[in-house]
Amino acid sequence: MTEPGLVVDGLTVEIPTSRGVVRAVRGVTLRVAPGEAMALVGESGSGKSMTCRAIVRLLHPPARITAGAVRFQGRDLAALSEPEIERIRGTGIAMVFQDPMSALNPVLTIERQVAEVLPAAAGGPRERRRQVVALLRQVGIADAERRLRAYPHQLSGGQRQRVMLAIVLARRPAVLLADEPTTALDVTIQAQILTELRRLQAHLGMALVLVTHDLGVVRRTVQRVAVMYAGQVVELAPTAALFARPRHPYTAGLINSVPSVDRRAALAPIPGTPPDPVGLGDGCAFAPRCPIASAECLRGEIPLRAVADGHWSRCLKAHVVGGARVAGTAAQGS
Amino acid sequence: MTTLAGELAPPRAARTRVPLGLAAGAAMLVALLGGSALAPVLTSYDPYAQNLNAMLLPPSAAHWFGTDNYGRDVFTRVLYGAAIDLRIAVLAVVFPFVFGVVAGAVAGYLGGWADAAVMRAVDVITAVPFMVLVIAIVAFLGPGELNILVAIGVVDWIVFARLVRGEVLRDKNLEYVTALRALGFSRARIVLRHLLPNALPPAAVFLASDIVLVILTTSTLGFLGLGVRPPAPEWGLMISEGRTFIYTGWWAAAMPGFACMYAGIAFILLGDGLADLLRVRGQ
Amino acid sequence: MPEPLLRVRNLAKSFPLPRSPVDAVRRRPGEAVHAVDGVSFDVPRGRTLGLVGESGCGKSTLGRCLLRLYRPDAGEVWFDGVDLVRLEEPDLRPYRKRMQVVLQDPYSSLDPRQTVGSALLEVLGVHGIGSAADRPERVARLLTQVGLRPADARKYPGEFSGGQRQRVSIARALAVGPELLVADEPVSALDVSIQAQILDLLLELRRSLGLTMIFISHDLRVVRYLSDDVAVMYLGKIVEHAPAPELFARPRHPYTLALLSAIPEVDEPARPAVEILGEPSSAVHVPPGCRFHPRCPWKVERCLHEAPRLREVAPGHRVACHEARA
Amino acid sequence: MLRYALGRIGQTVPIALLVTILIFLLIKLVPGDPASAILGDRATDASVAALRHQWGLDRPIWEQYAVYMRNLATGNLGTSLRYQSPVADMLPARTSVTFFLVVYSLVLSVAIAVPLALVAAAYRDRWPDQVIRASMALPLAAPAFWVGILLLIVFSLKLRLFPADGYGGGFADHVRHLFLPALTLSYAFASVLCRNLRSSLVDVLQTTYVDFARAKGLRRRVVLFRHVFRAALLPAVTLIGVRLTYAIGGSVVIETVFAIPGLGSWMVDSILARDYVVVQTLTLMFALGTMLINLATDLIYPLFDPRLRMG
Repeated sequence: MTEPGLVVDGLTVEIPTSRGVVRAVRGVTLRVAPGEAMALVGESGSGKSMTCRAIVRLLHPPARITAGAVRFQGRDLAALSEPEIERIRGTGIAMVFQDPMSALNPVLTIERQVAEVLPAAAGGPRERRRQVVALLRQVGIADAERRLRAYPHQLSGGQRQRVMLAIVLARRPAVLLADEPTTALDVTIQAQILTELRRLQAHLGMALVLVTHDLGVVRRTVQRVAVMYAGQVVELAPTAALFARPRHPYTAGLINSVPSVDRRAALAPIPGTPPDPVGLGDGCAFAPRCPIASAECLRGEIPLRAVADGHWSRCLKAHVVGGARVAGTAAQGS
Repeated sequence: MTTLAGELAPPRAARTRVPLGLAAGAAMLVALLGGSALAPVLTSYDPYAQNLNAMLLPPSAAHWFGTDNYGRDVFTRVLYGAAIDLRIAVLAVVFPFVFGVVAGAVAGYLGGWADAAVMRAVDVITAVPFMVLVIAIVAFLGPGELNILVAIGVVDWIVFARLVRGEVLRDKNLEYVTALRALGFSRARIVLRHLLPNALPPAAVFLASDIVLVILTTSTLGFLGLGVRPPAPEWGLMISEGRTFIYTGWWAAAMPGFACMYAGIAFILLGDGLADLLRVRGQ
Repeated sequence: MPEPLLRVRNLAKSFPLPRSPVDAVRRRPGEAVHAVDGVSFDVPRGRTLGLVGESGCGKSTLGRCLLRLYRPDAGEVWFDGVDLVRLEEPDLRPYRKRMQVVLQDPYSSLDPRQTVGSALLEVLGVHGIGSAADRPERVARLLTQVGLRPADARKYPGEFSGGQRQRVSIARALAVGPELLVADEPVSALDVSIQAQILDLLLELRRSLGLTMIFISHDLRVVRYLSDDVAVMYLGKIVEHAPAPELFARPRHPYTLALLSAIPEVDEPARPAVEILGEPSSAVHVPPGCRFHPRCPWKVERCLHEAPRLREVAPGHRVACHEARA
Repeated sequence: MLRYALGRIGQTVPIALLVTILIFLLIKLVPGDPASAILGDRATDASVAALRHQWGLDRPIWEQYAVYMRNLATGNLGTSLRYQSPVADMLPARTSVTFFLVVYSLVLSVAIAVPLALVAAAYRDRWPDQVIRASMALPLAAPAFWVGILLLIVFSLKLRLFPADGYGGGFADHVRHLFLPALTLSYAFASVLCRNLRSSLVDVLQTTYVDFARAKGLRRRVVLFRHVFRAALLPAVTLIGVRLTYAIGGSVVIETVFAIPGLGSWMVDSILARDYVVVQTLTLMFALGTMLINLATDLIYPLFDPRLRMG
């Protein structure tokens, strides 16, 4: 019996540049169960988007997979030929992208870009048009008929994201990789799209991998989280456990960097800047910015170890990391 | 003009301090100008003296590029010709570059009537094909080096005006210009100290490729008999004179063309090298 | 109550859309984007006003009208007792020293071909601050003040990260010693950890320099962290304005409630979710009556044809909504 | 869409008027008295006076312009001194030759540039890409007329594959006669078109919507032709318009090299014969052709790019 869901095992992606080889993804290992919603969270340069692109082999040259496997439906996607991976994309694993402005082809109508994923319908073009209208309505686009002849630039950001979801819906994929689908949207539209995404996931029984940098979105959307830093998964846990008791200093630092509307707790920003991706050596990449780092953190391979049920951390001092909302100094102002 | 050097050099060649293209282009030019200046020393032949018993001799050790229908050494004339064509080319681009950059900057930043005036002029001149207009002007003014300079000057500035106007229009909306206006900087200071320095590098890179166009134009005018008067060893004129003898002495017409191409490639390489050098540090 | 540093009355600014030649011939009046449509508020000295709203609500245009980067179509902007709307460029210069701006995009808010040091020196020179001798020392101090090293003066903007560039922009704004700092989405383009560093820097500078600040953002969490008072904008108008703790504890306008419930909070929010419908209306064809009514879950007949005025429902808490409970 | 077209045509009319003024003034550049310069060695006091009166040269300049425009309007394009016949009579035949040459060179350019651009974009940064890009950069340095002569030497004289000059009778003959001139005219255009098409293909290949098209599971061929190629054509279309006007300019020289009876060679002959009236009129014809091409490109562009369709 082949393993259900999607298994990423030791995935490594490298990009040769004039300054040397950038190891954008350094041995990522993840498992996504069917129907599960998990998040890949991290800042820019953490490798979260690159990991998704590697899974469906949409890396832009010169970036390429140099190690690891992606097991899905009993096959290693990393080893498939281009025609074989093409058959997996869309029906097996689908992907949607961040920037609604550029995710749809500006010179093709909405109808064309949705219809092109539908199998040739028995009833010919009229039947296919009816199917397109049904799909657009299902993802919450009002007056779908009028939108058919429209071009992407005539739609708002929110509507364009919905069109992308309609296209995903058409192929009924087993796994959807959503690369920051709501980052470019206003917060009210973002809420609508996230609700739509959850409804779509439940409706299709689809597994969802949500890539985002917004911890709030993670908290309200997924059951499990992988925190990424400098190309590695540094913490993997159920969402509630991660926010209740982060077991990696970077995760704790991230949580303490997000201002809250309810309480004006002081922020405890992580000092310094993310590391230079060229020539990332062994040892913990976060050490230079870590308040509890010591000599042993700088050498050798630091494994991802289980620290609780389903809760993994790539930190030698995982037990030491403090509670979630660090009390911090007295709250400013009133 | 995307880069030739960039195309020749492997994409991941480490950028040496002085870009490859710049060094190669400069070396080629120095060799040509040096050869042209030292021609009297380098060859014993006189570019103008006719030698009736040496007519149309094929390329040989004695005559590297052979001789023309008047028995003159083609290689010597090509060297002397370099001075003419390069002088015209460099002189001819000075006015278009300066006037075009200023007109483009003013049109780009001020907009309104200034932009309309400049752009209408550009539209009118663009309406007539470049070569046709230059040839017509020289035709009416009469042949000669000065008239070539005038003709090219009147027509060629529109390319720089359009380029700089585009750069200024794009930069004008960038946030750093908004910030400078908030800092109370005067319009003149913003244009002269910020917008122009950002628009000049691309204009300078284009200048190199524009010189190539001017070399071709000068030699074309020479070829059509509208350029420098015979017996001057101008490349276009030499090709034109050699053309009638392509049956018996193809080299007389062919060799000056190679020299013209050599100069063109030198300037293209210079332009690419300049582009690498002027690329903003850290970008 | 001391005289507020900034008093804005009925400020309006719209951008005419180009009329097609056919419309021009038929004299049909051109359309315009009504970015700011009658806005009034005060900003007491030393306090920070948070201006929050979604894209297209006019908050950036409002900020630029205050800095007189745009000339408003109507209204008054009283800065320390002088109406800046009446002044034209040469007379505005002295006020440029007293109010400054920090903008959003770290990659285009600095001149790429000018080193950081020469950029700061140029600002000091233009405003004749200090002498040629002591200016380099002032530049070093400015850089240190924003958390950079004096040696960074020789570098070009391309050699800095996004967060560091925002620090340079802040240093450039502080160079003239302003009283009012308008920060237009200063941290939106930054990663969370860098964002926190810049927010703390702004807090620190506000306290140490006694700055009055207008903080413009679409992110209520960031606005809450920095603001003393908050004004929520929708389609060119202020719909709710109150001291921050009051607004976040007892929000009254349906749009504010919707914004608060839509924010993905790290901690579980204790507020009822208010779902709003559809997409923001266009700022060109502004809906009649209350401009929020097409998306408002509480709308009644009156909302369709009578625009609500900002009225005080609690001390310092003003709301523009017929249905908002006192 | 109609509004957009009307707008564009509306903009072209004033430009056309300004062009006629520019070209009208050109003849004033002639040093000395234009009438005697035009009549040249045939000038006698009587004929000079007659010509001055015919053109109203003694009247104020704007009246002269009015005369000039009235002549244009009535189809009186002046008479060629060399052939002693109205310019208008010789125009149609000559124009069709130049038109044939320019279109022929456009076809060759596209035929050369498009496949090379596809290969260069497909093998981005690998050796085929570099060879194509380098070889496409070289021709820009070579003067067109010289390349024409080289082709003439090699393919006509040495290999006898193509006739050395003339236009020939009948379509097939035209194609054979004009192959070398069209090739000469097209290589510079092909190199610029190839480089621009390659870079726009490379840009489009990296856009999010191509990623999404592939993520939908579309076959590579469908992605390439329906999504990539169509979007990449946009910048190339505007380029075709701009480069066509350069090609027209080039025809002046190429027709002279290959002795082709088109507008270009006629213009050069008229210049050398100081037949100023013809030179002036031909310059106007070239300008007219260019403006029509620019207008056509502007009108075609929205067909490719719907974003412009709202006018």
